[in-house]
Amino acid sequence: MALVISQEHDLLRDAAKGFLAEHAPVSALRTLRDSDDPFGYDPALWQRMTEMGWAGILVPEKYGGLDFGIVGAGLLMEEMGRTLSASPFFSTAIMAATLLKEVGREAQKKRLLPQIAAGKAVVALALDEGRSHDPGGIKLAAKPSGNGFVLNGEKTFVLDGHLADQVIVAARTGGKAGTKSGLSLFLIETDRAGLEFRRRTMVDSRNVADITFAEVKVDGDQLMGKLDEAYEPLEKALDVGRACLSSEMLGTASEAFERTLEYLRERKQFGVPIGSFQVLQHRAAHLFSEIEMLRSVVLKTLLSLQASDASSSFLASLAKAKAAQVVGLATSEAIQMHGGIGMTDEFDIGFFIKRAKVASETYGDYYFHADRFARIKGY
Amino acid sequence: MALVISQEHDLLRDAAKGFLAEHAPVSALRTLRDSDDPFGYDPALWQRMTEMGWAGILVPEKYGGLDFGIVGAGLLMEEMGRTLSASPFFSTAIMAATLLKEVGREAQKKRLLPQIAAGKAVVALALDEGRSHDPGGIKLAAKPSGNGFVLNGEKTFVLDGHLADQVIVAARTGGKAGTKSGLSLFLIETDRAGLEFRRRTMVDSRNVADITFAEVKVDGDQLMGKLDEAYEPLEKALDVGRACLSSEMLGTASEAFERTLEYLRERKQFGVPIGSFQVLQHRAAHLFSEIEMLRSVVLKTLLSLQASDASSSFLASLAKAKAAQVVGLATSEAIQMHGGIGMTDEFDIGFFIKRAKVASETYGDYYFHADRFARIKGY
Amino acid sequence: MEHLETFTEETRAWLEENCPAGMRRPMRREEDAVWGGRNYKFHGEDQRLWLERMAGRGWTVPTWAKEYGGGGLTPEEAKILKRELKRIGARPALVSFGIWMLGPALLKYGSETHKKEHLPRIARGEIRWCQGYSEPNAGSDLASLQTKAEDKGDHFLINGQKVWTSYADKSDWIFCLVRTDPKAPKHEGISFLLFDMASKGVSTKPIRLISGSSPFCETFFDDVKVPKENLVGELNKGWAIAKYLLTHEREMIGASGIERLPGSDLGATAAEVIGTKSGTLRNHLLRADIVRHEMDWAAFLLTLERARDEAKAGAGTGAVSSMLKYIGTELNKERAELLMAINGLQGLLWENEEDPEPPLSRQWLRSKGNSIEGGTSEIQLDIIAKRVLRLPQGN
Amino acid sequence: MEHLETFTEETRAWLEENCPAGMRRPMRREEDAVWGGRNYKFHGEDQRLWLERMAGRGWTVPTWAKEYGGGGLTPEEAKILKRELKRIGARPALVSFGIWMLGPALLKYGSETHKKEHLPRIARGEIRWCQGYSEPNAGSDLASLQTKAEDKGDHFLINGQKVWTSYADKSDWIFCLVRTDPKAPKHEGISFLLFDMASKGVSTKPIRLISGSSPFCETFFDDVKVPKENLVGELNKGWAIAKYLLTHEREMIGASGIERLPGSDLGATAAEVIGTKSGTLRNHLLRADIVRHEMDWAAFLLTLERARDEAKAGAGTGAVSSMLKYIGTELNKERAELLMAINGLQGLLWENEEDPEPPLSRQWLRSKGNSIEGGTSEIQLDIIAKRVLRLPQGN
Repeated sequence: MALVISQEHDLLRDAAKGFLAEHAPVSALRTLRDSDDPFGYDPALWQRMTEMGWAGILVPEKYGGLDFGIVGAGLLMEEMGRTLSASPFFSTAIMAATLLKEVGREAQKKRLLPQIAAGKAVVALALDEGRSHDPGGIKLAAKPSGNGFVLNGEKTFVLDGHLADQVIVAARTGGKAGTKSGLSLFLIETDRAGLEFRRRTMVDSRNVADITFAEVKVDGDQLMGKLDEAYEPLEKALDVGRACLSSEMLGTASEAFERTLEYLRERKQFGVPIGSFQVLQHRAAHLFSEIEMLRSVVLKTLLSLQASDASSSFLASLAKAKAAQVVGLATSEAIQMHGGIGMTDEFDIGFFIKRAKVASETYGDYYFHADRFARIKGY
Repeated sequence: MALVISQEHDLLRDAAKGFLAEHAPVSALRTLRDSDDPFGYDPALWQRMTEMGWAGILVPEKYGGLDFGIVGAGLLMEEMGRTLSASPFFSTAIMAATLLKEVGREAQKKRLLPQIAAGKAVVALALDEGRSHDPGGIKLAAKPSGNGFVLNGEKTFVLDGHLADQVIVAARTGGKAGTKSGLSLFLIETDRAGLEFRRRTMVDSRNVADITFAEVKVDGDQLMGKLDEAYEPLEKALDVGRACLSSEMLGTASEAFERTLEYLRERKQFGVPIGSFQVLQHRAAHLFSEIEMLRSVVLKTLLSLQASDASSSFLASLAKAKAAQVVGLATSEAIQMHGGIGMTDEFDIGFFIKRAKVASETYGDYYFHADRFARIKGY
Repeated sequence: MEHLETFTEETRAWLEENCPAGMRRPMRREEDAVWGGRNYKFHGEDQRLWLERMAGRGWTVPTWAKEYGGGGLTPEEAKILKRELKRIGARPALVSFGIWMLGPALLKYGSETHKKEHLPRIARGEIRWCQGYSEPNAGSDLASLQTKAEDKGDHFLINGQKVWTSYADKSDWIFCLVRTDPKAPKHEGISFLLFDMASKGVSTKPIRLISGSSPFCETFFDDVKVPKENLVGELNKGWAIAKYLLTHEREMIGASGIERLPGSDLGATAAEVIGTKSGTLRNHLLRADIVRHEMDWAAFLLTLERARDEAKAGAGTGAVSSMLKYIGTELNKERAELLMAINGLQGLLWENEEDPEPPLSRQWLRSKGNSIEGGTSEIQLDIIAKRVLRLPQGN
Repeated sequence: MEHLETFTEETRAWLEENCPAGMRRPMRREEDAVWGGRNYKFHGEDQRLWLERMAGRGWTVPTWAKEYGGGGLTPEEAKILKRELKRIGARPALVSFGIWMLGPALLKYGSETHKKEHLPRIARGEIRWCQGYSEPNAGSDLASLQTKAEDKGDHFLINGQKVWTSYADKSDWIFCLVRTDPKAPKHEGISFLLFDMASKGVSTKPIRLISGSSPFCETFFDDVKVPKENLVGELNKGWAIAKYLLTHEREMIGASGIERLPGSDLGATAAEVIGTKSGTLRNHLLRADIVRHEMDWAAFLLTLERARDEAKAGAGTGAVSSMLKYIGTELNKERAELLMAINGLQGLLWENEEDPEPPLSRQWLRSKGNSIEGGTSEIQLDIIAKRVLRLPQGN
């Protein structure tokens, strides 16, 4: 498994780059934000992405998808990270598609995967319940009732939650909060009685919702996978998501860095381009090295997940932790090196630091993944 | 309590500076090292220091000392940190004198404090038993026997241990290893039967010894302070020692920095002084700021200990942790900025990084004190 | 000493009597700060009363002379007043660039007429001032400013543009650096002018920051007439005043960073939000970064204290302010990052109806400007290298 | 593919038969490395046998052509050989600057005569080479070298001094940069010469390092006569060869840092020395620094891997070597610091009779040179900024 991008993937990347530059540049996110859009993404744009096959990139061919694999999905995320393009791609085409593939019942797959591939359904994952990522700490209770279950509890910061057609809900059917066993997944339509959605406005102008479950009744066949045994497949799917987020953050870091380099070459102060100052040169060179390291890690992680390697989970944590460090540094340095103009909303660089921070926090921050990395390594 | 050095202390510092430049410059340490000296310090120099009153700087006047206080002792350590002067000043005039004052029996004080003040006795503290500092973890057992005790166990890295006339031994008379209660201190002559000393050569060319205790019998009146209650006075004395070591490290950092600045101004490369490179300027300016922060912390800690403030222990840990960071940075940058010549033994800067590392490790490294700082603060 | 004890008692009694209850609560919102000025609307009667009473005693500027609207207090008395105010948790009666910046400059460089005219109105919060320093394309190279003031006999004619003017849209007067000799070397043709923002030809445009707030403006001067007597100090010698003020500003930014962010003790904040186990924070890796930061923070506070004490003892240099500005702002940014880490996704909310304070995300974004405004960190390090460490100039 | 399988089997069988047991243990002491050369004393018969056998097959330099003493292997075969050697934990049969540095340079720039004369003797470990690059007062400004070579008809006359010559006191020949045109711009008057260290007028003086070891020398040339045919490449064009070698050296230093320090996994080392509780290291704060480092280390290893794979795929640039050298050496220093923290006072021993390995303190001190030798970290960052990022030159 050579650590290089294949030609096939290079083509995908080029196509994505061209498409996003034309249809979803950073200015599109600005427009979306300033128009107080109820969706937080542009449905027409999402349809165009779907026509490119992106919505079905992880969906098997027999369900109408491209089945292009995780490396391809990661590359798309990287390019979206460069243009900060908002869409349900991550929540639906990556997270929901992966979970459905892994643990969906055949009926669920048959019904929902073609819809996902066709860009006709937005499916959100309702996972965490507090301010930080903690898959083991789930408390939302699903109690057996008749041939189904009744759900009570709360979910927070659910990506694309307020506009989803369906939610995949991680619930506790056994064990205590804080333990890994006793978790189960349910697939639920968002118009079911007892569900209450509350949209929250996040710093990156994307969509999340807090969801309240009050006596929500679901049928037995809404269960995904085995009862009480959702933790492992959930972690697997989360690792795919973490790798893809890392790839997005790599794109964001690279783009912020390249914009900064351009500024360093052009902006003059004290009569010379500021990029000729040795201090800024060294900091840029250091940042370049960090981004290159992240690039190696992300590529390795995507390749490893695609090959279903045993080391994938340790790599996913490495990628997510390293991505948080690097994109944090890249976007902070971008603002500092741009000086005052970097602090203005009129200038685009602020969008990068905002999205970078949310992506860093999503599905585990630096500390979460550094801890997981060390635990996997036995210390 | 203003954070400034008083005039009286300024005079002391000036006197010390002059004395050490003349009698104990860095070259004296080199000579000592290269001559494979059995003591690891120069007894004649120690006599001269004694004549200046330094050996008795913490000894009360009624026992023949100057009773000049902890701030003065710290300033002397700072100056010794600049010249890397080796002597039993720290082990004997600071640690042993402080412990004797705090918990010595009147007979012990009467006998030993005047000897210390006169430079006639070297007294070592035998405390730790492993590779790291851990006052609570003491295992060396002192069991009651007749009207005294029998000691069995081992001590490691005892400062000035191999040449001491007396050792103050921290032993367990109750409680379990890892607990704070059940510790006691004994004052023991080093020629007592059952004691075995083994000199170890450390990277800074100072003296330490590992000591084995095999059925060492001591009388009841060799106990210092109260049985089982040594932990608290020991910590107090250690805090004095930690503050003084921090002050020494401040001196070492300052001197290494000043030598580096001199080199930056003089050394030319690519046709200009290397100190004109902005990268080195910024790193020097950052290091300057760090040293100034350490200077504030050390001064505050010494003043606070002198005033017996309740906040002294948190400050001592702050000082020791910060000193380790700063002197580590200062000496590493010194080598890097000196380039190849900094790596040669012929050049003096290597002595600074060696002593800095040992001082950083003595009586608790960065991690030990950062942890203690946070615990005192409640997290 | 007896006098100081009496002063303490009297101050305590007066404050007890006169500081309204509403003014004894921590400031949480932007409108809790009283900036004063011609068009200022108080947020509640307590604010008005408190300013009126404090200004009445000259205690908005306790150490200024009474003839300039001050309290005429000695440094010892002022220290006691400060302590007593802190003791009851009193809010400042007035926050003002006039007090922090222009006042000290006028006291040092202004004519008696200037002092009499402007200082009392600053002290009473009648005139709100802004600062016209930065210009577009100047950035860190402040002295390259281009706004010109032409000598027209009895007045100067001002044309040009300033940027990063704090609250220019809410201010009554501006103290402003202008170029009065375009042919002189860049530091030698600059003058320091005061003028009314209501003058014909002055316009402002707020700049929206990434944090969503707009504390700064672009300010435009189009044939603005300024009477000659509004010149402070000598013609073409304004750079000296500017430098004096910049040093002053650096110290203020370094020091004020301390109270800028919530959670005065990050460890305690983290312990509350995340929880502890056996006396240590549950998130061990985050704890490592918090303790490192908290130790630096403590060292910084002690360095501020030492700098003040040394200044009192007659030491103190302008370059120390560069160090304090550099450390203080870098630490403030780090602090914001750690607060974000402590608060997780909750800290990333852009709006938060449940909390009266501005969302943490905005404070975090705002903190990024700390190391840019008032001279970037890079400029501060340059200054330390050159003025304190005497390292040779590059080519 | 069938051929490679056969090759694997044969190689495995041959190694099993021919690699002495003593050569299958990890290297721990300096004398475990076989440097060869005229005066080399083997430390045990196993070393001699292993070199003889490997050199006999040309496998000390497996990809060099057979006529130059190499094994004539394809890259795929060489990779298999490497893997098989690693599999049995075999020590290198020969470590040599001739193999790592001079060899590649001669293959690229040497005449056929040079290759035939020198390469086979390098491959067999008969001649030990050292590198004459650095000079006193040159430091990072390598091209300012002053050692001069005067044209005396049939020979050059060399006068000058080199410094940081690795093992000059133990070497037989030197490859050396000399100034052949003192009037030309500094990069254009340099030539690349080979000569015998036994020549009249050559003397060496070991430099003692702060770690106590003396791997480098000062080397003096006093009227040394060098035959003209010992010039490699064109006269005055030696800088190109030097740059080629420097790039090569950077890659080597960056990559070799990996095996330089004990404790391939810091976390495991720490767990063993300090102990764990509920699966995490007992020293939580140290753990935070270890995991941060270990993640960077893993990222660095993956970047090395990617650089190699990209080079194979035909990408790869010289400037990447600067990045690898920079990161690799900085991380190696950090690793040494963490090893010291793990080992406490024990790591600070200068002598340790109980342990056959050199004390950790010396390895830590030695590591400080990593970011200086082979081009400082500052030089590497300059190179990245200029050659990769295309940032403008300063004045």
